[in-house]
Amino acid sequence: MQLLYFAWVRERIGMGGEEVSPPEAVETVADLVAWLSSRSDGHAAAFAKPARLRAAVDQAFVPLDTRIAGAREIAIFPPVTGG
Amino acid sequence: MQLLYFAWVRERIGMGGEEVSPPEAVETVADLVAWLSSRSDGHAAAFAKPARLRAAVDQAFVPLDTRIAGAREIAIFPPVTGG
Amino acid sequence: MIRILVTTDAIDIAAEQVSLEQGGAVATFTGLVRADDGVATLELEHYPGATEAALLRLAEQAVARWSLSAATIVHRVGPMHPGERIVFTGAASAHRAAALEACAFLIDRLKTDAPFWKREVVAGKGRWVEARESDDHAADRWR
Amino acid sequence: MIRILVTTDAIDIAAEQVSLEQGGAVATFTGLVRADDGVATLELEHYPGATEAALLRLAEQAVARWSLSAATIVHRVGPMHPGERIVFTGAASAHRAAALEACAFLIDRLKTDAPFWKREVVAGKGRWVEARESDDHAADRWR
Repeated sequence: MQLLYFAWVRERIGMGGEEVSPPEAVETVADLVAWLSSRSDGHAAAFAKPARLRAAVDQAFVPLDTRIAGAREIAIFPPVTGG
Repeated sequence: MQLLYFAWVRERIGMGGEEVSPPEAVETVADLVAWLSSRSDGHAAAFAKPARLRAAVDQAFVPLDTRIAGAREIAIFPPVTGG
Repeated sequence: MIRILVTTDAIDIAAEQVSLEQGGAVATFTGLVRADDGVATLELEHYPGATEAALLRLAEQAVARWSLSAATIVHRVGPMHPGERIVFTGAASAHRAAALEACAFLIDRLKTDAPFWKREVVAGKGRWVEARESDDHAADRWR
Repeated sequence: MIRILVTTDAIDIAAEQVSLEQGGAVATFTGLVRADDGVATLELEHYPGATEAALLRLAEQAVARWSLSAATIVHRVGPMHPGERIVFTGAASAHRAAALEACAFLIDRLKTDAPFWKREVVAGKGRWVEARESDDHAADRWR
């Protein structure tokens, strides 16, 4: 699945996105975030406080306990600050 | 005192205003309207339904029972419809 | 900054907007002449002097109540046609809620507190527009 | 008519206003970059595709809820400077209450429902703007 990162999540990880294939045990967005944290120091820094993260699955905002089976694009980012 | 008429009050009376000197018994705007009604058929038509009239004394909106002693300019008109 | 204008000219929205752009948030309202029931011409009569004073009082109240950085009221008078701008109100503030509320206040209260009268010309015949009770209710919510 | 635009160009208020002038009442909101705390540059990042979809959904909700004749949302992205326009929302309707409410709805909900992120540059150092709880409350009143 395609991952996208925005704002300080993107900055800390050091890239705008990546293609990943998480194991079956990774069932929700929260699971995904925990699993990604071990990939690099940047991932660990970006995902240290999951309460500060928001996510979109296939471009729709979702809570972090949303299941990710079948998702093609998952975006992880801080709370939005537009307008 | 100077009287001013607007909208259909002006049209029915046939003029935009006039200078009058009402007798002392004319104490309020309502008294003034009643006293003016006898001046012409146009005045009578304009002032036939006092509930449909509004007034300003020296350019401030006031209820019709407002006393007019000392007023320099009194305007009589329908409810406003701007905006 | 308060700006009050009663004019027979067309209302220049772009210029009014730019003059309001002080602070972080600008809210505006524009009323257009509608072509309801075949209205061909709308004529706006007003009470010169008293009109400007009433509009200034409204703008001053809004500036004080919402700590605005700018407030503008422009009202056209004389004859105009469907689609033309009849009124513009604008409020600028540091934050959006103040600008939005103040802009609504200005147009709601203008409807009941400023001496303007509308006359519609339909099929060559003029008729004075009746005041609406709903306008009194809209104005009352700010009291 | 719904118009959604996410752009790196300056926002042309006069053109947006004219395209909204359908029906009797037009309400608009414009957000400007503030120079709070010495901000020299504001950078707006967004989620291409998802942003436009989110704004379109908001505009469609507003049109349905208030029977609007037109709704517009324009949001600038990329680097910009104090005083420049960052966002514009507009609503047009037959009556003013609908236009005013819908315009407030659009900007309140845009703040929480559209994927934009602000980064301020102060004295050469960048910092991401924190989301505000007050924005969540403002958005909640429309739910």
